[in-house]
Amino acid sequence: MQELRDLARKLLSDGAVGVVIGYEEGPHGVRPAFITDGADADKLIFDRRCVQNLATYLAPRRNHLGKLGKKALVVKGCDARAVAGLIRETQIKREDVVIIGVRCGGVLRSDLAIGNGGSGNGEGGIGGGGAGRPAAGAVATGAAAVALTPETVADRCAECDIREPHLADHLVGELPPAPPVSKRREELIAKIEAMTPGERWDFWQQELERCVLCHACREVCPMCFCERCVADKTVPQWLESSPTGRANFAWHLTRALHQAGRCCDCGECERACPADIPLGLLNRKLAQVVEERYEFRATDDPEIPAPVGSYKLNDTQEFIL
Amino acid sequence: MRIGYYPGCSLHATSREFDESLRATAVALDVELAEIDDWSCCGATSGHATSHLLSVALPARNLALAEEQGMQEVLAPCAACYNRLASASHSLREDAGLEIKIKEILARPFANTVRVRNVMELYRSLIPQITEKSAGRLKGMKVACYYGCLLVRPPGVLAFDDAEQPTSMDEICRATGATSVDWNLKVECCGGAFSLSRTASVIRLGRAILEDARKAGAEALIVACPMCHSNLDFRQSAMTQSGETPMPVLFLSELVGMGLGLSARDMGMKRHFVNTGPIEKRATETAAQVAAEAAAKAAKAAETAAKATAQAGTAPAGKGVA
Amino acid sequence: MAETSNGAFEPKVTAFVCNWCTYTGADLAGTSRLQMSPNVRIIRLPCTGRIDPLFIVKAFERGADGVIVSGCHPADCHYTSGNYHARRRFALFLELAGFMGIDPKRITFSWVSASEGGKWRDVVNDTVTRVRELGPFTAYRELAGKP
Amino acid sequence: MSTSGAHGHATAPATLAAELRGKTGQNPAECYQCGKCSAGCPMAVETLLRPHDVMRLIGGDRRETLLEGESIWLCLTCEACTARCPNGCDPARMIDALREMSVARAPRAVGAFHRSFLDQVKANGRMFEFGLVLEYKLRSGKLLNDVFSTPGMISRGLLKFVPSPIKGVADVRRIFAACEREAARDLHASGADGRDQ
Amino acid sequence: MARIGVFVCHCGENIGRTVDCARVANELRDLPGVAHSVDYKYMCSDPGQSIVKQAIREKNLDGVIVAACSPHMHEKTFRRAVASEGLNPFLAEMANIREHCSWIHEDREKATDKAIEVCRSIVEKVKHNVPLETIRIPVTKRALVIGAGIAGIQAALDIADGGVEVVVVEKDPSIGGHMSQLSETFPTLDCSQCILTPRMVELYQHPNVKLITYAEVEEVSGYIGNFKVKIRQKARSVDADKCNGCGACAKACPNKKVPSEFDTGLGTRTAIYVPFPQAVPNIPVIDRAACALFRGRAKGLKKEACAKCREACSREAIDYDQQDTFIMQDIGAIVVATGYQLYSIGKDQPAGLTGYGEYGYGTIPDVIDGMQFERLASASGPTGGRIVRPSDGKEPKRIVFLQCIGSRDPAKGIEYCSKICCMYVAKHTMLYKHKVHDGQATVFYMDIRAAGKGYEEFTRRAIEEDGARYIRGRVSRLYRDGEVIKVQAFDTLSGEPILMDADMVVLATAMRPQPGIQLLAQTLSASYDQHGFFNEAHPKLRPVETNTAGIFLAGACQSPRDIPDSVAMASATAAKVLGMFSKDQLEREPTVARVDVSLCAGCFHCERVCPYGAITHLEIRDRKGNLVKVVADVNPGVCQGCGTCQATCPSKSVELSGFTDEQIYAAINALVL
Repeated sequence: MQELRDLARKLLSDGAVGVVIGYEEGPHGVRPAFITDGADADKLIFDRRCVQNLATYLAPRRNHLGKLGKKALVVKGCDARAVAGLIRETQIKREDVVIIGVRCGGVLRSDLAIGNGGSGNGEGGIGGGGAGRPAAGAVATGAAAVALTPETVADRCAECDIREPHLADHLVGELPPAPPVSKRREELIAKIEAMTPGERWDFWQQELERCVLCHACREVCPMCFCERCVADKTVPQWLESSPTGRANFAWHLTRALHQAGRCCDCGECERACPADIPLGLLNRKLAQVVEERYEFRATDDPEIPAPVGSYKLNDTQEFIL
Repeated sequence: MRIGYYPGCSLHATSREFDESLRATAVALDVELAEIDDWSCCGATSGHATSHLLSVALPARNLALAEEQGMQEVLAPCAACYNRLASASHSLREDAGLEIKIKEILARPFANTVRVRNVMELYRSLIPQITEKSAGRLKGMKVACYYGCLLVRPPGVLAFDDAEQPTSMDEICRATGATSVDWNLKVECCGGAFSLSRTASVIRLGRAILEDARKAGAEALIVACPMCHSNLDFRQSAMTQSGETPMPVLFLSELVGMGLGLSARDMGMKRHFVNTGPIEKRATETAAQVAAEAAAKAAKAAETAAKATAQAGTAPAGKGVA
Repeated sequence: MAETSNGAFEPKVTAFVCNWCTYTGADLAGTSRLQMSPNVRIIRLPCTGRIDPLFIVKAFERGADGVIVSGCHPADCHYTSGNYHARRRFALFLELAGFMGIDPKRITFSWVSASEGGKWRDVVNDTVTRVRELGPFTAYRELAGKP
Repeated sequence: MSTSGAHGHATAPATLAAELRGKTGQNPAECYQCGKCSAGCPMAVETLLRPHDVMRLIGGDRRETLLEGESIWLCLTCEACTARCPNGCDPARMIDALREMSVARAPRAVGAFHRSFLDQVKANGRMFEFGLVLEYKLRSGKLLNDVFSTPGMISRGLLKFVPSPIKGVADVRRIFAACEREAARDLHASGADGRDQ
Repeated sequence: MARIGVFVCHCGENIGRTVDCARVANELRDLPGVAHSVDYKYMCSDPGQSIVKQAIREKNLDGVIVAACSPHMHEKTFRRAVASEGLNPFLAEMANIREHCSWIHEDREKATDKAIEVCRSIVEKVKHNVPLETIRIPVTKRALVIGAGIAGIQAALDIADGGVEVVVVEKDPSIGGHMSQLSETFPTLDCSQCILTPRMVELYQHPNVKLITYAEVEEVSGYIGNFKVKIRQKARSVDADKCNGCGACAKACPNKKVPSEFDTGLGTRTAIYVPFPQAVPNIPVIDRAACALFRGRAKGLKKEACAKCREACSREAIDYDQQDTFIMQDIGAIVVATGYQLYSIGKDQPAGLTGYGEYGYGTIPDVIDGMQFERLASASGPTGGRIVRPSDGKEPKRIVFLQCIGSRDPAKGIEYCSKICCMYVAKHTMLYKHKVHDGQATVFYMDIRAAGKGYEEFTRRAIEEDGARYIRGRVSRLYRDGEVIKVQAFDTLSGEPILMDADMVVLATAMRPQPGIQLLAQTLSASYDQHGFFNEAHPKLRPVETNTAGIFLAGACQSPRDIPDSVAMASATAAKVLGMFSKDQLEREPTVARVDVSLCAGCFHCERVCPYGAITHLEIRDRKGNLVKVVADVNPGVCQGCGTCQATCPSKSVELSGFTDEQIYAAINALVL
């Protein structure tokens, strides 16, 4: 922690960056911090409650942060994949950001880390415990964070292969032991795959009917950087704007498809969802498909081309007559 | 270095000298051969000539045993065994249906993880040690390296060396100081499988091989296959005309052993049909000559050094020693 | 969905096809007078590369019971590589749509070249038969009314 | 599609090429008869059917010629043909598969040598050469042949006399039994006539 | 409200038999936006077209639907008719109710229902059609020909004779290519040099040709009609303006032992050299790797190790300090004529290929390839036309030719037939027989492929009159036995094994594309096949074009070609180029993509999927000139209108004219309700 604070202080005092974006303690748990003054660097923290993906502040559509000057960003491995994605898709240049990689031993499920409903609004979800999840317990604050167990660890940590972000300019912290592995998500996907089409339909309808098309999943996503989302296109209006079952289905299908091969699996969409819809399942399912068919795994190496926008002559095509 | 060992039937019977010489060189080169406990026959040509399934199942049992016994690599010195084991492992990797069937037949856990090595691969990895320990003992001895068919084919499966112009055995022979002659029939078949059933074919093929090696000036034929050996050694009298000098047929391990200075007795060479006495004698002579040359060279070097020191002592200042 | 006079279910199938291979293949089926089910409506596009999953979603929203997407065989694309990109796009779409409960049997992907009039007939007839067995896609249409 | 007549077969019997393709995963039609295989075949001067002839006859569906003749048993499996085939064919594997078919329809067709060999392995788990020689000689009736006339073999300690089965011999016998069952099933499935059985 | 006219065609009985055309016209008339709807027996006939034209005039139509046959049949016809009335042709569309309806259905009611629905869908689409204007792009009337072998020379001369400037870039010091190395050519046995040299000189002297030898194309940007090409002129170390080609420098050069590329290593040359006596231009070049001076420099010697050539040159043309220079050219069309190389049987091979260990990997000295035989047989070759063994200079009395070495051999990496080998092997046997009267030529072949004018007669002559012995079978092995080469083979026709002694073996090795061709193809954004040959736009109908507009092909860069083929292709290419240059502006279909720069977020997925490289980067700046963002832009000269960009664009900020989202959305909506 001290290493992180010292580094932030140095970057700010040297004038290398204008703002360090990291995590700090907030009234309802950990929240993003924008440190512009080296004197505030001691506010920075990093522990297993720091689930948010701060890479979302890099996308040009959040350019109001631009006036703070060059950014330094605290990233976990999963967040680094988003930074790599933004570089790959020419949203930022590598040299435009100083990346402070933290060695990560896994993070908590977001509902245990900062409560449901996202960025510290403290209201909790409006839906029930979707997808058979246990209801969130009391939000931990300070050092009293919940320990990492297979029950409390975030889903994505099971697939993590970047506990030390290779992309980082500076790496801080000791490498903690690998997190316990949760099979929750893979099991749920397998369970859904074992269902008949009708059962799957019903499963998703039950989840999606809570959607209010607030698009928080999109707003929080670092990879949703379009200036005008296709959902907001009106001529023609491919995606309807009032939250009917039909519109919800089309939106979530389209959102996940647009993320295929691009999703960094940071879990932010699911965290931000006020209706507690297990959106991570859709992203993860497509990640599995992309890995199986196109041998691509989300990576923090921006030089590795994404699977969408490229092809191989012998791509699998068993589904085509 | 420790490596799994699959001697195969021949090395326990007609080719015992291959086994013995191999073990002797292994000791000399600090390699531990861990024999697979309770190994069984690989099925050889008879297996695959009659049932593809059997020809995979029999080797698979041995690979499974090796795996159980914690081996990552298995040395199969017999070329036929090597070919069968490696081919079976390859078929199982390529054909998922076959893999399932075989696992069912074996009724024991099997992951096909063991890598099968032949004797050339082993020695090739030990060339530095062989070079050092033999110190060129066989310098000047001309040998023809005979690879035969089973060690290099099919090329897609046994890819340790070039299928048409292999060189690993030549490199190993050179490490002992011997010269490997350039000749033409190094990958022709000797008729191996027909040793008992079609002797005339074997004699025809063997004769061509011996003639070509002789024409290239070889003093001995080096082999790494028990079948090649028994054909070319045991049946040599029928292959040569009277008056021709017999051509000793040595296992590669025997040549390496000679290079390392091991005794012919320890390597079981007395069992050969073609008398190996002359080649043994030749080896002793070259070794003596090499040793004498080395001694002379050392003496000369010492002399030069002494002279240099003496000169340096008297040399005018400012001129350094070269 | 439509019903004939005797009340039997007649599926509606929308087909998105490329101009150069499948559309021409369907033309050939016509010139060869290959009889086929009249339940399919073709929308002509330059290339499978132009076909967006949104088209398929929209077709279902508007009441289609099945969808066909068809274009040039690999290596035959008039635009060299549009079909290769389409192939990845539709693999992902089909996997996801299936995961979300759309029966993959309602969607046919095929490569039909300009010379494969017979194959086009088979694609049409097989798709219509398959979708007829599945019944109308009312589940999707009913979504419209659900808040 | 042609209609199947009342007295005709519902399906035509598989061609030899198709059957071999199923067994080996190799398409015999890939052979373009360049003859490079036969050019390198060490047995080309002795055998009636050289590798390229075998490939040709497979294409011509000449089952009897191939399975009844001696040629397939005259292959040394040195695989020179396979190694040098420009078109990726595997004549050696084809010949193996033909032998297998020949064995399946008439077990006695197997060369006496191969049978002796495998019986040894089945009995003991390993091959003991003395036993093999003995059995082979008995089977082939060539008792006075050369090996015995070479007393050197014994005096040099090269022939082992007493076979002693390995511990896992039951294991090996089970493998044999399973493979034989499989072969029987194949034969049944292919509908080949079980002559000699 | 739109004013659309619907014209339903009976096509005689073809549509009318199964579709109730009158009912179709009636039902469509009631659609909002349809101002006119009629049916007629033959819409494509003159009276039929007049009905359409008249309606446009009288009903003031702003859109036209012709419900008839396939648009592939008559879309152009009706668009032309519409245009003649002053209506934009892209406001007319066809509804296919013949091939896709009346011909494939029998039930009249169902077919009519379907026809109505299909028409309705097209009506809804046309409501969103907008006028499109043909795209016109300017043309720089100057062609670039890459490679100056026979194909490049022919293409350049034909274009130049058409009155257009041509820039010819050749990577070697002289033009002429492989043809200049050949002795005599099939099927006429005329001397290659005799027919080629005049053409080389003609090219050199042509007023419309700018010849740049010893140079390579480095960069290509732009698009059809408007390429910018950067050419690297490699340093010859000789001032071409001063040199008069006297040859004194080469005479003075002390290093005379450099293997000559032109003589395929069978002869030698000096370090400063002209590749062959008839070279064009006749200007030497210093092979810096072989020159003592440059080798000295590379070792860091301060002193000049040798300067004999400079001393010998009376015109002070030698310039040891010459550097590579770059030449920029504006080019309208590019002809690729880079030719081929021969497969080498050696051990070192590019990925995917393997050599021939069974033939000794090229280590047997008297096993040579066909091009080496050409040099031996050539009167101007290293032996003055005497056919002798490279190993000992003796005349081979038994010569063996092996066909299909590398070719038709997927195991070695190439499955195609190299096309020319059967013919040149037959030629070789004849040349051999004409020079070695008591010699015997034997050819091992798989098939004799002699399709071409006079070709079959030629091979028969080799066999019947010149005594070449043809044996059908591939050779298994070649090996040395003292002075002879053993040829182990099998006569598949007589069924006999063969072990033959040969004094010399000639391998007819495969034709492969030039090394580095992939790099050039990428520079040109043209596609190539798995072997590295350039892909033609269509194997039958567009054989000399590539899929990249403005880039054409001639000769063996596209597939193995013999001389007549290469020349024919070259002339065809020239015709294409001259046709393109016959207009001042190029016209292109306006169905191209367009980016809405205000919405584009610059992720460039479109760029990744575009098959044509039509997407460029456009910098958006504010009024002060500050960079706001970089977005995608479509070059309409390059775009071919596939629309893959639009389907890929996550925000739908790019639209394909003629197939916009709005049009397709409307068409889908109208179909099923």
